[in-house]
Amino acid sequence: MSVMTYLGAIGAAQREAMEADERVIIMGEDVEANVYGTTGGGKSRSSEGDFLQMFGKKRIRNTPISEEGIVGAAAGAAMTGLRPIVDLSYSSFLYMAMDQFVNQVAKNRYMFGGQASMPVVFRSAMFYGLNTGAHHSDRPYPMFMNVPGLKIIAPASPSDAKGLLRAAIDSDDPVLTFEAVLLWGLKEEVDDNEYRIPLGKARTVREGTDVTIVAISGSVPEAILAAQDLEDEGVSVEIIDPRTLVPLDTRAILESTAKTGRLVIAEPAHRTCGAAAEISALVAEEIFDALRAPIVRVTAPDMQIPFSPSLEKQMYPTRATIGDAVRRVLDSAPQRLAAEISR
Amino acid sequence: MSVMTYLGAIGAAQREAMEADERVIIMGEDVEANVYGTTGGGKSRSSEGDFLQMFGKKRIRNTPISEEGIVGAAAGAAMTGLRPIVDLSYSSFLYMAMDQFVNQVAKNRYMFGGQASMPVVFRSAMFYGLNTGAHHSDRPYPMFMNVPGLKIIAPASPSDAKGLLRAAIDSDDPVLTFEAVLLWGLKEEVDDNEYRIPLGKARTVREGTDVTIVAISGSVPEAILAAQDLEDEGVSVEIIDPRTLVPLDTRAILESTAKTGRLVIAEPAHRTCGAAAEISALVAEEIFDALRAPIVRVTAPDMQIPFSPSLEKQMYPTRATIGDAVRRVLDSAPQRLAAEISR
Amino acid sequence: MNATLPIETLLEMQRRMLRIRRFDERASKMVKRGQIPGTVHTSIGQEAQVVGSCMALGEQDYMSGNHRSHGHPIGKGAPLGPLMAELVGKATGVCKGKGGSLHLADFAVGSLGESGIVGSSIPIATGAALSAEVLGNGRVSLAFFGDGAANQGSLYESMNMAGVWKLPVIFLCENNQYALSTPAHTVTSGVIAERAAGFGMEGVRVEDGQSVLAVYDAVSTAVSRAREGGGPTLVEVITYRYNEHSEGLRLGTDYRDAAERSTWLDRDPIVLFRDHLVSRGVSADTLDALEAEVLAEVDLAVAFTNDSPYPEPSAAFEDLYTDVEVAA
Amino acid sequence: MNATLPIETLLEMQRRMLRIRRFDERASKMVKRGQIPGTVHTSIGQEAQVVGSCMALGEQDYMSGNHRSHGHPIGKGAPLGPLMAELVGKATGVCKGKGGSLHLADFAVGSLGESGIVGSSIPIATGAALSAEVLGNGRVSLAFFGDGAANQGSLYESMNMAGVWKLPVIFLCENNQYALSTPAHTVTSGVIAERAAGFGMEGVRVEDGQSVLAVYDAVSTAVSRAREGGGPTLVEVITYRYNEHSEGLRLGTDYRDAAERSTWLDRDPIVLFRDHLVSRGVSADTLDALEAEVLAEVDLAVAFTNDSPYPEPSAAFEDLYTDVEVAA
Ligand SMILES: Cc1ncc(C[n+]2csc(CCOP(=O)(O)OP(=O)(O)O)c2C)c(N)n1
Ligand SMILES: Cc1ncc(C[n+]2csc(CCOP(=O)(O)OP(=O)(O)O)c2C)c(N)n1
Ligand SMILES: [Mg+2]
Ligand SMILES: [Mg+2]
Repeated sequence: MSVMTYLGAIGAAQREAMEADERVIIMGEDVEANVYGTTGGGKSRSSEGDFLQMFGKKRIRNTPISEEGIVGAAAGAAMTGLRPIVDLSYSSFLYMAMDQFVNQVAKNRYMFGGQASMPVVFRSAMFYGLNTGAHHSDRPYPMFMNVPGLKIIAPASPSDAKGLLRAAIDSDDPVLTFEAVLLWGLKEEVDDNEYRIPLGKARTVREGTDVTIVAISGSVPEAILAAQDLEDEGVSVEIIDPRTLVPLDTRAILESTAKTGRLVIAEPAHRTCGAAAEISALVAEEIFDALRAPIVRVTAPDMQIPFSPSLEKQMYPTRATIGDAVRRVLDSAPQRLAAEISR
Repeated sequence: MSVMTYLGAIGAAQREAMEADERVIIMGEDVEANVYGTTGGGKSRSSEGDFLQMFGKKRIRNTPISEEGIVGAAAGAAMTGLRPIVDLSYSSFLYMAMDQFVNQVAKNRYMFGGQASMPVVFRSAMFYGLNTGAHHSDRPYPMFMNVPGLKIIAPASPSDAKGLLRAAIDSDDPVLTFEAVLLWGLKEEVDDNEYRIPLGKARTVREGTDVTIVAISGSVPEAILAAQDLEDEGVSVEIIDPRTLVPLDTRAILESTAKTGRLVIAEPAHRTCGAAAEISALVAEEIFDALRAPIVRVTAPDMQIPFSPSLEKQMYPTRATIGDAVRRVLDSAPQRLAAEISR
Repeated sequence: MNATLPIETLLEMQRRMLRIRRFDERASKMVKRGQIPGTVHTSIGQEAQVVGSCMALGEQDYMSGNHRSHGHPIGKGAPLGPLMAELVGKATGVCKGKGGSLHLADFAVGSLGESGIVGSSIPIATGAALSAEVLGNGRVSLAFFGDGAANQGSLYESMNMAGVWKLPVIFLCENNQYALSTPAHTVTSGVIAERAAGFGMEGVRVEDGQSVLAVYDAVSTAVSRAREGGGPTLVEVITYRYNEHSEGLRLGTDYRDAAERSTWLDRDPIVLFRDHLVSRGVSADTLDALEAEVLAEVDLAVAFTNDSPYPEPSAAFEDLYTDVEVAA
Repeated sequence: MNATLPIETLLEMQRRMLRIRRFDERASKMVKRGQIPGTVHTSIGQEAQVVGSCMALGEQDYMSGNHRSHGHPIGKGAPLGPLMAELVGKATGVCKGKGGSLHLADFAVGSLGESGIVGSSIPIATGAALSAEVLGNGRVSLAFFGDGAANQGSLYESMNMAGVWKLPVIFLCENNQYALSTPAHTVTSGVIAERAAGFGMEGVRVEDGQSVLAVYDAVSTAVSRAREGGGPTLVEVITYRYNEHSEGLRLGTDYRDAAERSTWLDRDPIVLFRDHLVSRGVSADTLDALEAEVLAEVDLAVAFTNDSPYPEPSAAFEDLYTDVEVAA
């Protein structure tokens, strides 16, 4: 075990995978210079542990700024014997390659009746909450959840980042990772040995009995803080971090919610058709009668992201807004009549 | 009034708008030759009523196959005095221009503090259910619902197609239309005069008291058939067609559901993070206690679309699957205990 | 270069051109009779361009294609039965009935997939060349696309990547002079082949795209360059489709005139090459037998198709992921 | 051509170059002091390329830009106060604090928006040219983008459209020889300006991009061509950025060497042009006064910014749609 940052854990998973399998290559803009800190020895960008020196130019490859071309090329390479990891830097740049993601990466195996396999990982970071304005702040994972054929992970801790990324690289299906920049600095003890966290298994971040919070990506630390506040108020909160968004561990979510009877879902994506909507719908379908209160979503509003610090800070779920949502579901009278409610 | 097909109604709305406002232009692949039947006198493709002859090459413009370029150019033109209608033919081609949709069309007005306005309409047709395979069959409107700044319509009848498209062209904000090819042949009496159907107003397709079906696009005719079947069984079904997906007429959905206490949502999109998920989540949040049964979604599964007729026909909501969903919500015991349900 | 080709190779060229012609003629009929769901896009008239390209590749080499899709795997040597079964949606189809005409792929002959999305499969072929380069397996890759697709940005991103990394890939533009109803010159600025130079690569325009040998020569040169580490080539081939854009499509507005079409019919690639073969001493009997052989192959493919079952409905829920089940 | 320019115009060029330099120097400091949130990308070193381009445009002409964003609106004549206020996120910012450095736009001077997404705003400028052509208003449009952006497909789709429709647009590539840490030649195949030919349009490479007049001449020629219906031009200008890709960014790995940088520092565009002005008879006093004037403008812009309020939180919920309210 050693203390690693989230970013360091990603670098470690990449290094291990590169060492273990020659077919693994890393391609992306500025990966040679280790600009984002995941292709060198941690975030240090020193030449010690530098991937370019360790693995050479064939396997560590700066690409032109051509997202559509890069994503398609990685897909073609994956179909013919490589296992590329594509660093797309910011999640906001994924749209440039949307056709390749949807029409090639996600569909080829299926359309070709299983002839193709597509072992490729697309990494990107959601740069929200850092006053970069609307172009860089997107959290577009819900769009990709609507595309069958992709697997999607969104680790919220260094250990998960390392174990899930390793499992993603092992996967014979395409995996998209969404990493929140707000998590980059998180530190914890991480196993120095190789390990995988299986895709599709949620993590119970903390156990509780009164209410379940399902929290995603950068909302996990906020949910933890909210749960601590609520504990002081005598409320016992269970937090589930799905970690993998596709395939989703619905069982873990349903079991926890069935136990507590109350569900709050927190995520940084826009509200409409977000992951929270999906989880809410799943729960309302599957264990409706176990619910003792309305399900509440705490999300970004259906608004683009403003630049000014005085504006942006209100856009994402926080300790306070998550806490308030929990207080609301606890207050709600469980059995009011329909007539009372409808306006 | 005269009898019009869905496609004819779209052609009529386009012709009226072109005649009313010189700033309206139509651009897209093969619009000059009226390949899809909306830039001529109905579906006839005769030279009578041919748009190219009526409006000339400056305003009816064949484009290269360059979706990203076209969408961006239309956006730039809309910001500087034109009101383009862009014919993108199939909805599956929108991904090519995803960056332009998300990062330019949807964001510019906001990012620039209201300096831009973006009066542009992007039309496309969802070619599902016609054995064209995975590349042509997409119904990607849920992705776009996750993008604040876009308006989205999905008319399900000729009258709605004409009135909504006209309102879309009038809008100073960008509007995407999703037209199901399965609806192209629908015929009904349509007002020959100019009229608009305001964006954001649902249509009550039929009134009923036992259960609400919210049906979208090509699922509307199926829901109507299912409701007729159910009527024979003594079940009174109310059908709401939102028509506009953004902004969504949540009031109409909530009122109907509060009245009936039961909700089934039918749509042809993939299940995860679809419009049905959003509507389910909204209802579970807002009028949870008015619900007398779990909300049920009838959608396409999270699977790409296979080509073979023996495979594709099971992929979308039908009269039968919608009917079954209604029967299920009517059967469901309203107050089972949590313990019974959780596994 | 082609002077050195053995007669068997020349006959194989004619065989594959005939296969494409007869296969597509049959498919066209089957669409009109409702035996093939949806539509198909034939390569009738473009056989020389397809076969000249494919024959310049080795068996291990890769290829990606587009909506005008049957010719490519046939040209690369795929057996006809599973292709025809795929068009009809049978379980024995090369993609188990999941792909259909637009999405043929036969990995056994290096066919990595046709594509219904114009321009979308060009980066795929580029990626196959990338893996060939990294793995050092000596393979070459070729992307087929139309004149219409030549205005998609994906092509130029791919050309630049291939150029800078010297990838063994050939960008093969099938310039049949129209994209659906749109004449190429009305939507294309400049000359497609000349776009190569700005991307630091060779570009060549084969004016006589109805000559299978002319195409073969141009693509062979490109393949040699690619295999020797000389990087990519853009090859533009001028050709013509005889049929409508897709079978059954009827456009009200004429966009091609009859005279133009008949000029091209007069230069039929299969007739031209038959004449050439005769001039090279191949007997009419041999050539007639070849024609009969191919017709029989197509009949057999149709019989195979007719004898095959449709896939079980549950098959729709297979082959998306390698290890995740999706509920119906 | 520039021989005929009045001295006032030349002085205005120097004024705008100085504005960019001083504005960006100040912005850089403010980032380091935490007074500007996030980061900024300066145009320091590239002033000649920016101003030479902008001054060749008329006031009514359009322009779109990229992440290296301040120079473009300043070059086009936008007042500094609202730009600086925007960088800080104040309510008086040119975008009401919603855009920030990456998304400056000042429609009053034809600035249709900078862009944080590389390559994304090129089609926007092309569309502005389309509207100019349809409306017949005689305007011209110019898209600024970097050498890195020159590998995005959006550029070639735009060039082709502009070429075939003869749109009045200039594609202005600011080739500062690096995209972030990546040397242009390692990811670019061929020569950017030479890519124009294949798209049927003029391409020109301004080797001396540190000379404001050289840039002005090249762009003026392109503007005249555009205005006369001669269609688009691709102009590639060779230049250099003095600072790091963005302020505050520290890369561990050296990707530019000190010698290279100092060669470029020796050809500073503002110093060069000052010398030129002196040679044209402008007195040192006049030039000193100009420098002082600009410094005062920047001070004023900062004071304006400091005196301005931050936007109310509710402002985040305005300006998305023209007629739909969105809940918080
Ligand atoms: C991205 C995309 N845009 C548009 C279409 C519709 N479409 C299908 S084929 C075609 C014309 C293609 O022309 P070309 O590339 O020249 O190929 P050809 O059909 O002539 O062989 C068009 C516009 C599509 N399938 N995909
Ligand atoms: C689509 C996209 N990909 C990647 C980035 C990240 N990025 C921002 S600036 C930049 C380099 C741009 O280089 P260039 O176009 O030469 O402009 P310069 O910074 O040199 O002025 C990169 C890679 C981005 N913003 N958008
Ligand atoms: Mg063509
Ligand atoms: Mg640069």
